[in-house]
Amino acid sequence: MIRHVTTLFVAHLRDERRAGEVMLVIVPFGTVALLVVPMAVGIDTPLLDRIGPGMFWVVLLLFGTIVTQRQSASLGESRRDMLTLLGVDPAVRFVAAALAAALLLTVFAVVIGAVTFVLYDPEVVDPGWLAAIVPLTCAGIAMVGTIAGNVAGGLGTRSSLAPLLVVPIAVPILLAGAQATEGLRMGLGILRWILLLSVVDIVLALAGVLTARPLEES
Amino acid sequence: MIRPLEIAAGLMLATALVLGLVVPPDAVQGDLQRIMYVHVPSAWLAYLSFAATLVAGVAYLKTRRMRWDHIAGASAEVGVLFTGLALVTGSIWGKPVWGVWWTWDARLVLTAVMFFVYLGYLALRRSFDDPETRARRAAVYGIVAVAQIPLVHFSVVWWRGLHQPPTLLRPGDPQIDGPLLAALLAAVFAFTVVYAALVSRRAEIARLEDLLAAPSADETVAGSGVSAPPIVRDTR
Amino acid sequence: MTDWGWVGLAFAVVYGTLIGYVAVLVRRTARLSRNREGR
Amino acid sequence: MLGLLRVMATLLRPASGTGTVLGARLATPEVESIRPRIGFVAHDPALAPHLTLAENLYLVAALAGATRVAADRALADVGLAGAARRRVVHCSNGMRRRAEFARMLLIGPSLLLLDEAHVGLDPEAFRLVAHVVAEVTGRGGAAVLVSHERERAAAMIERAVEVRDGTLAEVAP
Repeated sequence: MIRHVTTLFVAHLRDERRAGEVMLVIVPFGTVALLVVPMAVGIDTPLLDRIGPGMFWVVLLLFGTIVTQRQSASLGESRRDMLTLLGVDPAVRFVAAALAAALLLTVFAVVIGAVTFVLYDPEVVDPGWLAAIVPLTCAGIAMVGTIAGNVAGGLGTRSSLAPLLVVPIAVPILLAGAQATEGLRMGLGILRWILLLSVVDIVLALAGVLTARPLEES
Repeated sequence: MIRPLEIAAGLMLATALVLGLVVPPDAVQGDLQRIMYVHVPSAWLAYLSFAATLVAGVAYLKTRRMRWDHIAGASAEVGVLFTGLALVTGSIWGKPVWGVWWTWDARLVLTAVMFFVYLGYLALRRSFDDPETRARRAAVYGIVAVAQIPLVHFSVVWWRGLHQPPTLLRPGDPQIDGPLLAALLAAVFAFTVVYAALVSRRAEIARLEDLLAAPSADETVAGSGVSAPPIVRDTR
Repeated sequence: MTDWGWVGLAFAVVYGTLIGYVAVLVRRTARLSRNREGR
Repeated sequence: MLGLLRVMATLLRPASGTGTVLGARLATPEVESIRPRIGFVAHDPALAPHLTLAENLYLVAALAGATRVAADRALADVGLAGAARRRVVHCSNGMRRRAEFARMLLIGPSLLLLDEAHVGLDPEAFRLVAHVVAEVTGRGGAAVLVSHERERAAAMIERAVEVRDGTLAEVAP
């Protein structure tokens, strides 16, 4: 079972490295988003410093959802049938896909994090905590995105429907990430946001695994 | 043919309407408080209809009877209607009292998030033409979405805190009593019966639409759902 | 706008929408049952 | 005809009625034990577009518990040894169809289901279909071939069944 997960996980990553959709399309797109915001809100540096982290989290959620809907994540029907006949449990497919998405999202987050730092010059926040918060939020977005991708699987409108399915229920993830960084800046306690993030990730992992089989039956 | 449930719903709605207009105004907020008689029931139904969609979704996955899927879909559609009304009446209440159409009150934010979860759920349902697939996928998303609602609630409440005056959205609040409380409870009850009538009628429509869309027994379509063909020996 | 104005607006929106939705459901039921006989 | 094949492949739950495949009753958990013994080649090939033919076969080998050497041999058997390093997205339809046959040789199913497998194949590739079918039946397995061109497949058929408006009628092969 674990072997199946790692095999599929590696296949997802190699598929993505070859396709290059995340690094060559979605990351630049996220960067552009961060670039155009000051054009809209003005380049008054104290303001940018204030809203920098917030923009980071919004771009991470909205464009992170697109990462989970990337082409190499959507196995066609025939490949899903092949995996089913090879005895690969649907839950294994979910875990492999979610892990791949989480890793790609973390890479995405690091890049746009750097871009945010350069463009908005926000106050430096304790990287130790960030190293915990960012992966947890990326895992959450990855799981919601993977579930939404499976729910909307096989639909032409998948790339527009999935984000609508993801963002509203990902509010706790966005709030936890954003409020935790805000708490770090103001020196407030952020343990409850880390706790909330962990609970959200556990609930989503369970939901993903438990709903994998019903989703797969046709 | 109008069903008894619908007649009851109509009468109760009328009574709630009249009560809402004739009961004495609130000591503190004056007549504005009457908006509660439409806002609170709508907000209550936003939650109830989502719970019903969840239960019906789970029931469908267990029993595979389309009846449950029709109820889940109907409850979501009626639910999104009331959630929208809750938001609109929330704004209409907010404008005179706080001078703004939208306040970041935790409960209003939560209602708004649920509104968009509903819209996602309904958009998902409309995307499938095969009833079986639609039912299964919608049930799964319904469960995942509702599993998130408590987490959304906590995150929003921790973020905004519940420092709003309790009378804004809390039904049956101790500060209002006597006829005002009666009017509010009547409205909540009437709206719930209206909800039940609307859902049963809308579920019926969904059933008819599925029957209309499904190929009837003799029209077999090669390559799609295949009815069990009898093996006939025919040596030519 | 007076208090009664706001109340009136809220009631009109809610009850108006409900009645409108009932009308939609009645029309759809009628159209559906007509189609079913016609098949 | 894909619907019936997918039911036989235990991938589509029959709307009504029952049946058994390789001894397992349809629409019951029993099917999960026999699924690895089923080989199913559908219309569009089950290949990851950006991976190479070899990488696709290695993935199947890893999941099916076979070795990479076996995967290379299967590719060679279908004449794709030279193109093993080429990405699927750069392969012709004929080559992708051959890769599917290589997959069948690799997993060695007891039940082989081919949906229009030989449509648009050049004669030389058509011989491959016969080769794969023979390989399966040689091991005592069964192969079900769905096709509109009965004559071309006549050579390798023992029994033939025709679908006429929803009814299966056995006809002389």
